[in-house]
Amino acid sequence: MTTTVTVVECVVCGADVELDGTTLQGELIDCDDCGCELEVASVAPFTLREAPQEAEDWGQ
Amino acid sequence: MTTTVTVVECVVCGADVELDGTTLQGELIDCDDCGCELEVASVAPFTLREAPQEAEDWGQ
Amino acid sequence: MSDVRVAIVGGSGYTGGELVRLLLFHPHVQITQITSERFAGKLVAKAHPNLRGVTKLKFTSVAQLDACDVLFLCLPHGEAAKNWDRYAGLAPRVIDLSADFRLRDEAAYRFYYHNNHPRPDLLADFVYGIPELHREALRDARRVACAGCNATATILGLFPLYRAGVVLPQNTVVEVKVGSSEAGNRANEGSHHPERAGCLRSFSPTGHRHVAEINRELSVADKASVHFSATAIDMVRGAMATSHVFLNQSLTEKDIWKIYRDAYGNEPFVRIVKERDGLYRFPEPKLLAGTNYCDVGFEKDPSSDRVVVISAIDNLMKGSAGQAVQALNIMMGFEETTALAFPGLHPV
Amino acid sequence: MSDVRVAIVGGSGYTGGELVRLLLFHPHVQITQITSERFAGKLVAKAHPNLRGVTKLKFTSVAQLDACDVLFLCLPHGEAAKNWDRYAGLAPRVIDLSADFRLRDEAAYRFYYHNNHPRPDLLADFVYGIPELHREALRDARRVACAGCNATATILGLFPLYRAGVVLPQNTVVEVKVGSSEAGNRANEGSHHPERAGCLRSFSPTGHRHVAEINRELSVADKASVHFSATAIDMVRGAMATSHVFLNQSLTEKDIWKIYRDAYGNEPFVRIVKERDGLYRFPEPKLLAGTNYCDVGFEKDPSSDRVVVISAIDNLMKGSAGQAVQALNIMMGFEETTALAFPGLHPV
Amino acid sequence: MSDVRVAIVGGSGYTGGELVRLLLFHPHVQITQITSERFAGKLVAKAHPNLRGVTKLKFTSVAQLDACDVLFLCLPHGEAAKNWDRYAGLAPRVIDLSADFRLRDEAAYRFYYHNNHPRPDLLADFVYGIPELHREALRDARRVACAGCNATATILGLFPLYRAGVVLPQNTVVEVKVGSSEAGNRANEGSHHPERAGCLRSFSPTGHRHVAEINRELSVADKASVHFSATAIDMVRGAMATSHVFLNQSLTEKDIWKIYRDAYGNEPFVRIVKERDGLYRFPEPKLLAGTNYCDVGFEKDPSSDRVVVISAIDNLMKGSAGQAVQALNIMMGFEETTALAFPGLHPV
Amino acid sequence: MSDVRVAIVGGSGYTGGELVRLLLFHPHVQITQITSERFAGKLVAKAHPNLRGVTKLKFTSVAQLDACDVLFLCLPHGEAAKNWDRYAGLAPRVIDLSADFRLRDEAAYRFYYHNNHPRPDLLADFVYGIPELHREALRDARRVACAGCNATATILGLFPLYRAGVVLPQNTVVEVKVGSSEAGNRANEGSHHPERAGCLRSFSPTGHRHVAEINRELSVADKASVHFSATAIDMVRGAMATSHVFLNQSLTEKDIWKIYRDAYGNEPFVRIVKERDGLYRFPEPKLLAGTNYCDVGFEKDPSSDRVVVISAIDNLMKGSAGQAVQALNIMMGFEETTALAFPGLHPV
Ligand SMILES: NC(=O)c1ccc[n+]([C@@H]2O[C@H](COP(=O)([O-])OP(=O)(O)OC[C@H]3O[C@@H](n4cnc5c(N)ncnc54)[C@H](OP(=O)(O)O)[C@@H]3O)[C@@H](O)[C@H]2O)c1
Ligand SMILES: NC(=O)c1ccc[n+]([C@@H]2O[C@H](COP(=O)([O-])OP(=O)(O)OC[C@H]3O[C@@H](n4cnc5c(N)ncnc54)[C@H](OP(=O)(O)O)[C@@H]3O)[C@@H](O)[C@H]2O)c1
Ligand SMILES: NC(=O)c1ccc[n+]([C@@H]2O[C@H](COP(=O)([O-])OP(=O)(O)OC[C@H]3O[C@@H](n4cnc5c(N)ncnc54)[C@H](OP(=O)(O)O)[C@@H]3O)[C@@H](O)[C@H]2O)c1
Ligand SMILES: NC(=O)c1ccc[n+]([C@@H]2O[C@H](COP(=O)([O-])OP(=O)(O)OC[C@H]3O[C@@H](n4cnc5c(N)ncnc54)[C@H](OP(=O)(O)O)[C@@H]3O)[C@@H](O)[C@H]2O)c1
Ligand SMILES: [Zn+2]
Ligand SMILES: [Zn+2]
Repeated sequence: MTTTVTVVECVVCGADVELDGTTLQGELIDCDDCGCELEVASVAPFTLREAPQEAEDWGQ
Repeated sequence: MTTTVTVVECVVCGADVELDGTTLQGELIDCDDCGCELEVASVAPFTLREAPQEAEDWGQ
Repeated sequence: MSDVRVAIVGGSGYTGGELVRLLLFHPHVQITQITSERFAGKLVAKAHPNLRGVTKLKFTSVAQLDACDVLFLCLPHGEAAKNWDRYAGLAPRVIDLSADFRLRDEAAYRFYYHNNHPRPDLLADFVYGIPELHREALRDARRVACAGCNATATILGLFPLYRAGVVLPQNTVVEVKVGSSEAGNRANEGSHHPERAGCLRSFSPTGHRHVAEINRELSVADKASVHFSATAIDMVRGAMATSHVFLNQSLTEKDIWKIYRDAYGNEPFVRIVKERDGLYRFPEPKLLAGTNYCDVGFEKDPSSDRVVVISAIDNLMKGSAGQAVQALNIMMGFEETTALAFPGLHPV
Repeated sequence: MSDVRVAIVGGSGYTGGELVRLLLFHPHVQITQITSERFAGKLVAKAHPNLRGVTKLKFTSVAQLDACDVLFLCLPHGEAAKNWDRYAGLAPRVIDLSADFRLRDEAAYRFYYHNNHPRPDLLADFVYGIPELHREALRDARRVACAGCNATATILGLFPLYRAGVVLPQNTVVEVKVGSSEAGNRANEGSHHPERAGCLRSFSPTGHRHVAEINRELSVADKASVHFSATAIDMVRGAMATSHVFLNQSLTEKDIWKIYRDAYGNEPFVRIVKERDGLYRFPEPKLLAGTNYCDVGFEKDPSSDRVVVISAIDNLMKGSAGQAVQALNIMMGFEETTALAFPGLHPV
Repeated sequence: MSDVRVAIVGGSGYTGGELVRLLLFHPHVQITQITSERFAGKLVAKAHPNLRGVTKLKFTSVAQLDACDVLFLCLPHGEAAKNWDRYAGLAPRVIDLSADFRLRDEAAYRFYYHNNHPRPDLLADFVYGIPELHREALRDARRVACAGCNATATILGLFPLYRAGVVLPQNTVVEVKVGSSEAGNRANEGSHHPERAGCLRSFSPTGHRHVAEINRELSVADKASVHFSATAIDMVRGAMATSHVFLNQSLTEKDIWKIYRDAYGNEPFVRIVKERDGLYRFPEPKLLAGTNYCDVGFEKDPSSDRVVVISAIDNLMKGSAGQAVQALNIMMGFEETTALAFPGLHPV
Repeated sequence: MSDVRVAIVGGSGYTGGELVRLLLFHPHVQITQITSERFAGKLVAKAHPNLRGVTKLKFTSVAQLDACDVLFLCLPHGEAAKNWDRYAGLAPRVIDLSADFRLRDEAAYRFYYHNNHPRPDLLADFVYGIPELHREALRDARRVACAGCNATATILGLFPLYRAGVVLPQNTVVEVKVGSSEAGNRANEGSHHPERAGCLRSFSPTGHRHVAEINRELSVADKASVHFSATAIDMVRGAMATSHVFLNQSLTEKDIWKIYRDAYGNEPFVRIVKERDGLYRFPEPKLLAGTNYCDVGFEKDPSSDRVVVISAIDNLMKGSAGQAVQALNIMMGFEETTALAFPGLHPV
């Protein structure tokens, strides 16, 4: 079985993100380049948006 | 015995440097503010110049 | 003269502990209460083991606080403002070490703290706690907002040049290196030793909150706007700002010496540190641990109009508790250096 | 393919020792000789205790050097140029880790090194050793001048933005934090542990020598001129540059990502490190100890046109010995990552 | 030979991360799964930033584990025993890095771990993972219990003397100095950087749990019983034992050299480190970071019958993950040093 | 009461600098001269940058020394004895911080210092400077030999148990961990930061010179003989002894508490530090930097007759300069804690 892979651009860093037929709307996907969590906003066509993030402050 | 104190400006940092009747030409004097070694270039009138310095490299 | 009675709220924390250490040796002060919810009823030395054998005082809870002459607030961000009326009711004079009342401008607060200020009505009441800039106002102050630690180092480093009007006020780049005690005494993933040790963590390349107070204080001649970043290093105490300013006129190093000497020649706690040789040509925070000094040095770039200004403090002293005690001394008419004479150690 | 025979001059030093460590594990290299005058006749492991049980090689003196295929020079500043003819006579290929042949411009050399260059005739013969900028030239190079360690970190951090022409080329401020191994293995007052430990030493606020090579390499689109300072911290290995650049046009973080990905997407030893959360959002030199990576990250200041670029390396690896081995691999047609695969440790 | 398929349970922790680092470069191993509940679905490099660009593997949860050839367990104390049947069902060979199956004696377990052992039925099935003592048993082992890190350093330091029967077996005093990574990757008050940095914390003057395994392993000639204490220092990786043993007969240093050479002359990962001059006369853990060596040295007290034995390791390597990989190599018939060749850094 | 006039010989060194720091704040002391040959004529702050702005005193050379009331000698080993007559001629009271006059037994000196003592005639004249053991003798002393730093920590840790006669006097094992300032301010290969940083250097597993004074002082009930070793760690100030003693009778922890309380209950500078919980259950040298405390704690091994005693000091304070000032206070009849009140910092 082959699935068609669609390449979409990460909205944060512009990296290629691969989605396929099994991808669902609302699914969360990590961008491997910038590590951001992306939400599949729509599936036909595929669009991504940045997933809401909890604030975190380890910083200092 | 009182000696007359003459106040001269440090050539490096502008601090007041005190010289008196016992000061000799060629004498080396440290500026208390910037720590530089000053040479008494002349005594009448008093003038100072920066004493030649050995290069030093503790830096790193 | 009878002793001034002071209480310290948030005394189990790092700035609070430092205040206790200082005030225990203050000849005109009596500490009446020190609060901690976690340690209520326990010896103060339980939280601050350096004070073993030095004091038998115990923590109380905030709920048990009595009236006093001066109240010090050493609380996490937001707490002082939230419970202000309660605290203000306890003492005619309040010295707050938090960020709550440092700004005067609600919009700046909103921008940097991502929140509306809970008590904008109070912002005008506070004197900003850096004595070198606000000594006269501090004499009569009833409310003091101590400066941020990184802000203190940066402002004291740059103020003379900004006041003299000799720099491009919006071109300055400031890089602060800070120790781990800046973040207070609560453990978190980021403070876990195997991760935090040996680190060079760029925790705030842009957007640091202290920028608001820095820009306000440096806007003497013209509107100032600094480019700021902060990096955490493997150090517990200390903060050092390396600031790059650009002159708007031709100046020699001697000219700059004069500007700094004019500003700080009579200051008890600012030293100009700039030597040609030796190992300590410029300020070093390790020499300042436990002291109230801010050391300031500079170097003019011979091949450009840049001056690099280096300024260092102990964040828990001149950057918070020491600054607070200096403010107390000024407010109460004590000798300004009282309880702040410790000169620091070498080697260290 | 028979092994390449290499010799290392100055092998008892820090960069030399690192070269030995790497080349002992290089499958296509045979180390024929390693020099030290102090340790001549002694086991290499005497100077580099990490190599105990790993090699039985002994040091020889420079006087005993034989011909080889590639000669690495790991000598103090000035020595390579002074005895160039002797060294060049030994091998058709020479990789120099010192500063002697990095510049092409005699005047720049004179300005930064306070001396006339002893062999200006040779300056044009050397390829500058940063593969990300000069890979093609390195393939055919006979002489390589490896870059300075701070220069390497700075250039790799800034090159993509300068090449893209998106920054004001003369407004950049660079603050480098460095470890103590940068200064080599000779003890002096400044390296005495009680003084050097815990320090934040502003050893070069202005006038650092690496500025010459940085400006040369960044002058791609326009003449570049950076404002540089360097601070020594309590770290043995590692260098990190925090660079503040100012955009000449409006760019988003995504635009900047693309510029960096274009430059480094296929580079084996440059990683773009920029994360939204976690403890290691930006480059950290401690993670790079022993590795050949240069990690580069950035943050766009939302309230100005500033971009803060953070770039980190191990000064003894990507900043010298690792860079030299990468150059060797390129020159000899080996897989570029050979002997450079160690990924570094965590926690550390 | 097709690759061995291994999975790592608890792969987001410190020993698990080290295993991943090693096995990614193991030529005969394929990592099939790595678990973490916190990071399930995320890149392994998220937890172990040294592996950025080195692997694209992602964490899975324990619930998703599939069958494999060898399962490594890197779980907190108690977890392996509690869920043993689940884990044992996944692979014919299991290597456990925890303390759960190190002892064979239920009573000793109860004494040191203050609990009844949940699965005493399994205790006899495990081979203790120190190859220098149990190599033959490891060849056929199906279950391995890797030694404690402090136990590894102590046992390897003392075993030759105990086996030779030349010491008073119950008079030995052992002082271990340890780094902060020994306690794993969960932050707590004790690991908070401002408290943990610069510390010399006597966290276990008596009663350390590793004593049980140490005494068992050293009871070769006679029943051994050591006096043990452990002190935490400002170091991330590394453990060093300073052991004071008392001879029951007159021996020269040369005699003792022979005893150690007999024991370790052919060992790939134990080096006898004892030099008359230089800076590294005895073992130093900093030189061992990332390596699988245990360095052992000694000095005979000329004015008494005491011998001081110094033994050092990287707690995450020879003290856990490296030991586990060495055991794997032995079990699977691979060259014993495979994937363990990194020699460590100098300076560092 | 007019001020006591004191001079400090060897004032550019580490113990000398610490004495200057303390005595500048001593209300009954006037420092008349401070010697350094290297820095003669320069500001004292040139050698001790912590004293910038605190004193304008300058160094003189030894040749220029005038008479004074009390002379402090802070010279390298051997110098005080060699020039004794010159120094003794300057002041009726001499406090020597070196090892020259600590022993009373020529043979012990020869054994540990590998030399005949140059002035055995003087050995009986000195009072050993630990006040907790020799307070009465110090009151009338004219010559004081301050104890070695490691000796001070060890003796104060063990003395109560030895005096009480409850231990096997020849079975004790002592492990001392020390910082780099112990070796003074001269740089050498061993103090080079890249080598000394992060180290765990077993520099004296056996044969440490302080053993002679320790055994002498502990031989109260019976002839004592300790088994001693010393390890250098990455710390500047501080020494901590972990001592393992073996009881000759059955004692509970409460019994041991009583023995320590009897010995130190009224001592201003010895604290018993032993807590059940918290991060600082036992002594920690980092808390003692700059203070004159010796903190002593202990733990009884529930499964043997061993007691582990932990004792910590600042080597430059209680271990030398602070001890010297305490001796001065006793000799001169001042309040014993004068100028020694600094409580130390937390966090640090
Ligand atoms: N650390 C620095 O370098 C530094 C420098 C300048 C300014 N400051 C500012 O000073 C303030 C204190 O900082 P810190 O570092 O001392 O923090 P900290 O170590 O975290 O201490 C905070 C203290 O506040 C108490 N506390 C927390 N929540 C409270 C509440 N809701 N009500 C009453 N007490 C509460 C805590 O005590 P219990 O939990 O025991 O009750 C603790 O004593 C902060 O606003 C900080 O921004 C800090
Ligand atoms: N350290 C760094 O991070 C770094 C980074 C980039 C570039 N570099 C450059 O690399 C070069 C070496 O630096 P390093 O840190 O490795 O220095 P180092 O540790 O001081 O070592 C210098 C080596 O040169 C030998 N040597 C000294 N004088 C010599 C002479 N006249 N003839 C022959 N051999 C001589 C020394 O050996 P013996 O005394 O035993 O004979 C020693 O092996 C320098 O030019 C430095 O600028 C260093
Ligand atoms: N650190 C050392 O130096 C050292 C040396 C020798 C032996 N050991 C032993 O090795 C073991 C691991 O130590 P460590 O230092 O690696 O610990 P660690 O850093 O705390 O890691 C523990 C790991 O176990 C996972 N985990 C925790 N609870 C779990 C559960 N109930 N089910 C499944 N996974 C769980 C954690 O992952 P998530 O939370 O992400 O799921 C994490 O990956 C311990 O038994 C320790 O005693 C450690
Ligand atoms: N460091 C410690 O922790 C410690 C603790 C207890 C006891 N002690 C003992 O205290 C003594 C001093 O130790 P330190 O660590 O302070 O040493 P240091 O830092 O090396 O200082 C030695 C001082 O002696 C001066 N000096 C050297 N040779 C001299 C000579 N021939 N004549 C006159 N002055 C000379 C030096 O001054 P110039 O070179 O500038 O003239 C310097 O001021 C030693 O005997 C040491 O064993 C040290
Ligand atoms: Zn992305
Ligand atoms: Zn001057």
